[in-house]
Amino acid sequence: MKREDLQLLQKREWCKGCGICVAFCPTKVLIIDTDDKVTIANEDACIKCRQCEQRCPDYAIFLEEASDV
Amino acid sequence: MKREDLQLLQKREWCKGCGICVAFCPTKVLIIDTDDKVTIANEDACIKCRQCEQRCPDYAIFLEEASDV
Amino acid sequence: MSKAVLMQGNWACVEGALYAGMRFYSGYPITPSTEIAELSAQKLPLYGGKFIQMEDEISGIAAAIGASISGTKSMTATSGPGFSLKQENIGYAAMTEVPLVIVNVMRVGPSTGLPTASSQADIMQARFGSHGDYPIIAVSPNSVTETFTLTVRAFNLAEKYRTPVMFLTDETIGHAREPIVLPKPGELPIYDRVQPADGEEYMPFRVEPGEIVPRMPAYGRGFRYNMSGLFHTETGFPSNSPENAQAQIDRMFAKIYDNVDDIVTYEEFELDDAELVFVTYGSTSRSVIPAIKSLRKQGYKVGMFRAITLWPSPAKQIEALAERVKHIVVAEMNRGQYLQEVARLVKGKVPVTHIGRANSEILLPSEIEALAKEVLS
Amino acid sequence: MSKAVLMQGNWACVEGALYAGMRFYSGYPITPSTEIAELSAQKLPLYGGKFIQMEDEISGIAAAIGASISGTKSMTATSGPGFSLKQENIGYAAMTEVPLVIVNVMRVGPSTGLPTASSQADIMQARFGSHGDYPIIAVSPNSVTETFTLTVRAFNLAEKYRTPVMFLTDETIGHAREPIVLPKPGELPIYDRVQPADGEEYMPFRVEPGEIVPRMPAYGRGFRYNMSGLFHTETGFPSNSPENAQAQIDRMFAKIYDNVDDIVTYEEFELDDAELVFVTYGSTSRSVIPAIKSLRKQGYKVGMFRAITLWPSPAKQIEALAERVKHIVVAEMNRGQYLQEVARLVKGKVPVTHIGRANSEILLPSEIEALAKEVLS
Amino acid sequence: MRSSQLVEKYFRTKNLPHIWCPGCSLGIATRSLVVAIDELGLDKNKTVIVSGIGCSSRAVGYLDFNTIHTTHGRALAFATGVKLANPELHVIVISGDGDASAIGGNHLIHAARRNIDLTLLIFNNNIYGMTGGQFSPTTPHAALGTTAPFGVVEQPFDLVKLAEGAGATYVARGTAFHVNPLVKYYKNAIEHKGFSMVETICICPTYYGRQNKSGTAVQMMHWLKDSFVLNTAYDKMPEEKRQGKHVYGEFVKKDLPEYVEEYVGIIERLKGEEDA
Amino acid sequence: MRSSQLVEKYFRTKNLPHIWCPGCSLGIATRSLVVAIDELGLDKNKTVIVSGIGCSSRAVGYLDFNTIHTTHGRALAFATGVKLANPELHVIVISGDGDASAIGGNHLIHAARRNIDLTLLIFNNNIYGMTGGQFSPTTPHAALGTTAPFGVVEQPFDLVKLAEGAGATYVARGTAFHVNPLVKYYKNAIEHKGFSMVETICICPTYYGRQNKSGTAVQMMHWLKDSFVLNTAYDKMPEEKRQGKHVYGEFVKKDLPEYVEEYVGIIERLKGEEDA
Amino acid sequence: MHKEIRLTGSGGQGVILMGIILAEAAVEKGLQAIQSQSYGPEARGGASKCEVILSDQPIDFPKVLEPNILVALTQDGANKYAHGLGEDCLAIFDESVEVPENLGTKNVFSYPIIETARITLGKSIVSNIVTLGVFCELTDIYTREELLSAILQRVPKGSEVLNERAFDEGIKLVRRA
Amino acid sequence: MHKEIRLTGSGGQGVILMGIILAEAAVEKGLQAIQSQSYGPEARGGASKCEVILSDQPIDFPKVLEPNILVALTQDGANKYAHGLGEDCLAIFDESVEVPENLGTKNVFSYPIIETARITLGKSIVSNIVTLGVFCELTDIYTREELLSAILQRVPKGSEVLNERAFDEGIKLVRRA
Ligand SMILES: Cc1ncc(C[n+]2csc(CCOP(=O)(O)OP(=O)(O)O)c2C)c(N)n1
Ligand SMILES: Cc1ncc(C[n+]2csc(CCOP(=O)(O)OP(=O)(O)O)c2C)c(N)n1
Ligand code: SF4
Ligand code: SF4
Ligand code: SF4
Ligand code: SF4
Ligand code: SF4
Ligand code: SF4
Ligand SMILES: [Mg+2]
Ligand SMILES: [Mg+2]
Repeated sequence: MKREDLQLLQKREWCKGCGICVAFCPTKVLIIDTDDKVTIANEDACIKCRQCEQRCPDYAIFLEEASDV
Repeated sequence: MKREDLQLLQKREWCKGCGICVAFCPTKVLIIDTDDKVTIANEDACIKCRQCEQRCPDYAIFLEEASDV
Repeated sequence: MSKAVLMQGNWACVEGALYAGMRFYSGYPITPSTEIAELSAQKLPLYGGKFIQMEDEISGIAAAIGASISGTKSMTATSGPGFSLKQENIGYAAMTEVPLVIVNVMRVGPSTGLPTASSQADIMQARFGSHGDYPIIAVSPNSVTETFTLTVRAFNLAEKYRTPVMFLTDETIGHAREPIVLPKPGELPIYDRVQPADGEEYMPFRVEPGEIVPRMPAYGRGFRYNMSGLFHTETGFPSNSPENAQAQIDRMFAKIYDNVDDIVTYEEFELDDAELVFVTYGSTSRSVIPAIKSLRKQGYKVGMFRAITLWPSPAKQIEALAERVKHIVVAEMNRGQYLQEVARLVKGKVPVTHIGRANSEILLPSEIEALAKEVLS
Repeated sequence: MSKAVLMQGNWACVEGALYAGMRFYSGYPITPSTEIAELSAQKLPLYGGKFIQMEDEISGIAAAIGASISGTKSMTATSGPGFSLKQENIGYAAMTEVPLVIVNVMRVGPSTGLPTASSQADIMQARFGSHGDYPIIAVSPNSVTETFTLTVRAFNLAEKYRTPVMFLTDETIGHAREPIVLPKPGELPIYDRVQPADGEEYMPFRVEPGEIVPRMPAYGRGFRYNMSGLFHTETGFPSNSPENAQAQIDRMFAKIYDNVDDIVTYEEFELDDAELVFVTYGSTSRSVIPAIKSLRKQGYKVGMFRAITLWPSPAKQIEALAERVKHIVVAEMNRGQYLQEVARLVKGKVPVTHIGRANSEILLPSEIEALAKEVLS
Repeated sequence: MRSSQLVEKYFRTKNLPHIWCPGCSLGIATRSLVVAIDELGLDKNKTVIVSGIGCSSRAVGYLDFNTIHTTHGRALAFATGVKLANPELHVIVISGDGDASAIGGNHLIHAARRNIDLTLLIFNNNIYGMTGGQFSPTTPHAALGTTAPFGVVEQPFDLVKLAEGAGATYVARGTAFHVNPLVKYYKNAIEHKGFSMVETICICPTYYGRQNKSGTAVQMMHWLKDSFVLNTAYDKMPEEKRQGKHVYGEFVKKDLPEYVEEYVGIIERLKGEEDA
Repeated sequence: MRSSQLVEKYFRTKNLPHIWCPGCSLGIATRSLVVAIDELGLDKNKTVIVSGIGCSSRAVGYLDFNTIHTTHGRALAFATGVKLANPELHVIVISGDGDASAIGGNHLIHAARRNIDLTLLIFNNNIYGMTGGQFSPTTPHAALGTTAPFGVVEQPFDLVKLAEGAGATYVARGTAFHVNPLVKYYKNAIEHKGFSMVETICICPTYYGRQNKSGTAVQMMHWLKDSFVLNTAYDKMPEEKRQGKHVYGEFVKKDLPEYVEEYVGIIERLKGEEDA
Repeated sequence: MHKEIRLTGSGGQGVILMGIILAEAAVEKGLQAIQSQSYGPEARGGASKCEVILSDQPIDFPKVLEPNILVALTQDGANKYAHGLGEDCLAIFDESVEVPENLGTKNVFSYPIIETARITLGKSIVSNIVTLGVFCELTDIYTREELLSAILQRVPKGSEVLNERAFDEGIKLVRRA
Repeated sequence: MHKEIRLTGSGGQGVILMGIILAEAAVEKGLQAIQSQSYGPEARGGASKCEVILSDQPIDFPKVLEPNILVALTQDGANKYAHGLGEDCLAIFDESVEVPENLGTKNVFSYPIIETARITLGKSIVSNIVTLGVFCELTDIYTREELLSAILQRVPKGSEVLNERAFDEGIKLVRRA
């Protein structure tokens, strides 16, 4: 699967706002919003590295093929 | 304490006749008699090495200063 | 009829277990139960079954529970100190409703006690040894032959009621050798746990209509569910709901106590016109019977009620006895354990006396006879 | 009078233990008893005492027994699953007559059950959880203040009778915070084990004339003796003699059962003219008392008997009640455990009813009131 | 919003979100296991996950396999029965540091010694999380725990060395930060014939973190990132750079007869003798 | 006839002769301990010997010290309480291979980890003697035991490696044949500040010997003599000579903070703070 | 005097400490008190409950049967524990909480407690102390000094000023409304 | 027919096997039987006891109350277990054993059983089988063939000839006397 086909997705209800994905995103795509949950603030910068998905303890952010969405 | 002062002694009631002292006595001082207990057969040969005492599982043979006896 | 062979009680237990379908044994050696492990180690591989000596009694029962969960009839055996160590996981098996036979070849306690001598002093522990409220089944044989048949029955009860079953024997019976005629395959009924049908929608802790306990699939068949020692709902997942906890524990007690008539067995001896009845169980009955025979010869109206199922106790039968007889004597190899249960059931209707001890000397028929005469005079 | 301070039940237990002279604590954390370990860890070094967190509950009690043998007042605390694991060594402490306080902050079982909820369902386990026949003492407090004073008493009983004493509290009392006025040093009596005098000819398991239990020297004083969980003679060395075993176990039971009047304590409330009596203990009495107050206001003759010492049970008192009242209701947070003891003692003289459950919801005064009315109607 | 396909396939999503604290790394380790299982293509119906009691052990409730939530410390013993009774199953054990190495330490060393084909994953957060922050056998010397108010007096286990000393034939250590190697170790462990153990260094911001002033979950993850070094790299580091560093990597990989296979061999042999 | 002065001084002679079988080496190991104690000049009144259950554990009944015969496997845990409560005592634990490493394995690794000042002597006869010859965690692979009628399927522990992996600071192995080094190890172990373990390879002619056709006690002692080699010598041996050889010797000797001392340090520190 | 108080919120909000402070302040005044809490494994995230009973008489039953005062700082807490209230029950909610229907009492107050802590005071951790201010002002159980002194004995050294401010902000919330 | 038999000796003498063989031979004849033993930790060295009851009726009480036949191969065994004998009890001792006083029976036989095993047969391990020969000849419970066949089923393969010889030596001891 090509990286370009991947889309950054959220399962927002599950996010506990720990900030881990935000901290380790290499391109600063993510922020914690005022609801204490994650928000995709800068999608274009995403390099689809999946580090957010791999380290999200709550399965609240992930990447999947656009066609599957 | 000098080796010469040591005397080879038995606590014969405790001997179970296992033969360990006999087997490992370097100078073949000991034998198992018909009562299945150890007997000092050749005291003169004893070099007072204490190997019998050290390995007797039943504390039935030992060396001690003659004067203590 | 097949020929009788001389067999030790502990061996008959293993033979019975194999007959009932045991294919897994795990445990830790302890006198006087060790022969059960030793024969299991010898025999199980011949049946394609598995024996494992675990590092202690706790893991001995844990592995047996694991094997049973996966779909294999399992047993563990021990004696006093090991039985104490198994208590936590006995509670787990009760809570998760896992079929399992736990043998205790009783010896004299407390603690290391008299390890090579016989007693019946783990009776109350079998009922109350783990924390919390839980129901169990316990049976006790009085001969080598009954050790065989009752082991088969213990497995059947475990499977039918999804419950740990305690097999409470003792050094006297466990180490005695007696002739036994081994039943042929098919001669005794064998019960296997009810499994869901392939593809059935499965709810792991729901009882299907007309059934007694939730169905229990073997692993690998496609029914993936969760087991937990926490209170869980029908789904198998934990819940803190008081209503759920109440419903689940009520159901667990009901599956046993609503079926006492099926579960409870006992033996009556010379009871018809008995004025004095000995309530007893297991090996002690072998002291009581000759005493009764002798007393009867002398004209005393004495009989015996032998509980084969100790827990749940034969409450109905003992209550009925209390209406009928003039005196009850509980005879057992301890300081008065089953006595408590009997006294509770008798409710003061007739006097209840005790004869027992656990000092390594089994009760003599003459002592029992003497007590009977004293009581009756 | 000193000032009242707000204190949690589990903390009061530690404060009481320190007051009584505890200088050693070993255990393994488990909800809802963990605060006892935590406070012991904090406080003991300030008293020159030692706290150690062991690798499990088995070693938790083993280390405490070792410390006590060496001459130090010791305690361990746990809850259900840990209590099950401690059973083997509880038997050891009973057999070797080692003073020890074992706290069980009861939660809902069986198994992992409802770990954060309160119950009183380890009552029978406290009596029968280890294998073999052995006597123990068990006490149960119903308030933070009583947690303190009764812990002191538990230590005193342990020392006086050379026995493990079970301190059976529960999540309700253990986690509640209430005001308590801490007694000043000297205000409560403190009992230390009797030791042989220097140079005395010492027989480790012989009772000296006029004394209750064998003297027990601290280590290092020159009395070298052997302890064993095997049946042992007065010398401390093992023996298989049935006569010796009988004599020793008789003595161990006698030291407790001949002294029930000293050991047993209880509380009576509105008993004088009561027709219906609630027999209860520990936290459940806090549900019963308001019900009685309310019922009394409505003219019902109801009262409460609260066992503070659960084992040995206040048998004489309960038997006497059965002669006096018309109905007994056992109220407890389980499915009917103390009920068995009470029913046995009452011998059918009056009806005995039960109210209880262990599903995390404590009994409400209104439920108790309703039951009383039903029974009395 | 739906969750990821991976999660939907392997998790019991109706039990999610899980009850672990915000920033608790147990969720990361659990997901890593699922990735490993997915990449290995294990049959969910033939895979059994067994756990003890603890925050870590709660994982089984979320995983859609045959799962057993047992008693504290005993998971490996239960798992031994499952595996031996039914050798075709893949049996994986999830355990906390306390569960696996305090109360469960004996089962760990014996499963390792026996070389039985089980995979033990220890989620090591260096604390008893579930019961509220008591120190564990892996809490560092002098660190704080609720039962070590003056600092831990004991020495901690090195779980890798412990397993190795007991005879384990596959031993690795990963961290909840270094997810890719972690997944690799999980896969290698599951594929290994014999007893395998992977220690996963986790963070417990709630209890370990608060007591030891380790900062937020993010700060603790940074600590994992900065202080853990691959063993092969560590070996090449000059002494002065090793200060304060910990190692992760694969430490033991060896072949010894596997218990269940040996046992089945006996059954076959006896059958052969009988048939002969 | 009287027995030796050594025996009269340290043994409870009224309990002798002991009940061990003819040729059982437990008596040799027990005497070696007494020699070590004598040479160290320990005060009998300040010396405590704790054991579990087993043939080996019966030793305490014969030894004239403060002795505790505890429950199977738990001796180290009892001993931990004795030592910590009363640091001035010398606390020695005698345990069989089963007692120490089967049911008691967890207490072994934790006492080792904690580095508490106890001396553990494992009398390893590679069998459960007391209960009649079941295999133990140290029975060699493929050897026979009453519960291993087709040969032991498991791998055995190397107790030295186990203790080392758990963190023990003094670890040695001797044999019942090589008495002089054995006494030395016992002395070094007792003198060592911290947790020390000495494994003593013993023979059980009755159960191990008979089942495994190892011959008489004398033959088994010969086997000890011939197959055990001092580790330093072994290291210098060419590979082909190492075949079938086992090693004895001292394997670990290191310094780490000792538990009781550290704990007492905290008490002192707190007292200091209070006084200040 | 007999007051049954139920406090609910989420694990991290210090609801239990709030209960302890209320009980300690009462004991300090010579009242009887009992404080208890309930929690499950999910307490860390989920709803937590703390109960306090204050009385001038010995307190028998340790749990709240019918709260005279209810405090709910989270929706979860309100949903789970805001029931069985008496007609006159004083119910205090954080403004973020949607007051459950059929509450049983009309005596309902909502204040921006959490917001005050987070924004005005800059530390959401002091929400519980703000709540105590609200509590103090809405009830006549304690004087400001009594409750404040109990607070100051419980809060970490160095945070006294912040906590006193939080307490007073709570009082102000009521006065202002 | 009802016979209570008590066999005593030291741990290694195969006293228990002796009891098992007696019981198995009886079962083979269609009799009822029960065999039991008692042992302590000291059994390996100390006295061991094995009991067998044979009957043509079901056997209730499993232990010997009053032995009809007593065998004692060691002094220890004799001292410990040679009591409670009935008047007609057949008591068989090894010649090395000093027959205890006040035995209760006059029906006493002593033979050099152990010596026969050790010297005549060269294996002290077959003392028990020699004893069975004595037993067979002194009682009329079994024919030679019945007891021998039970023996041969129990002894290790390859030792049949030795054991048959031992058995016959036992028989001869009686006949010769
Ligand atoms: C027999 C028993 N003892 C103690 C407990 C209490 N308990 C539950 S989990 C736990 C320790 C948890 O620590 P760990 O295993 O490291 O898991 P974590 O919660 O840190 O993931 C303890 C002591 C228990 N449930 N059962
Ligand atoms: C809890 C418990 N389990 C089992 C036993 C039975 N038991 C006594 S000693 C022993 C093993 C003995 O082996 P080892 O420790 O090696 O000592 P040895 O007799 O060989 O010296 C066993 C299994 C027991 N006494 N207690
Ligand atoms: S995939 Fe990588 S770049 Fe994109 S948001 Fe996640 S961490 Fe950032
Ligand atoms: S890592 Fe997950 S839970 Fe944490 S902030 Fe990001 S999306 Fe939310
Ligand atoms: S001292 Fe040495 S030489 Fe003398 S008898 Fe003993 S072993 Fe033989
Ligand atoms: S070693 Fe001891 S017991 Fe063995 S034969 Fe020699 S003296 Fe006797
Ligand atoms: S307490 Fe620690 S380990 Fe447990 S869920 Fe919270 S952060 Fe994770
Ligand atoms: S059985 Fe083995 S270990 Fe036990 S006393 Fe006999 S020879 Fe020694
Ligand atoms: Mg942990
Ligand atoms: Mg051994």
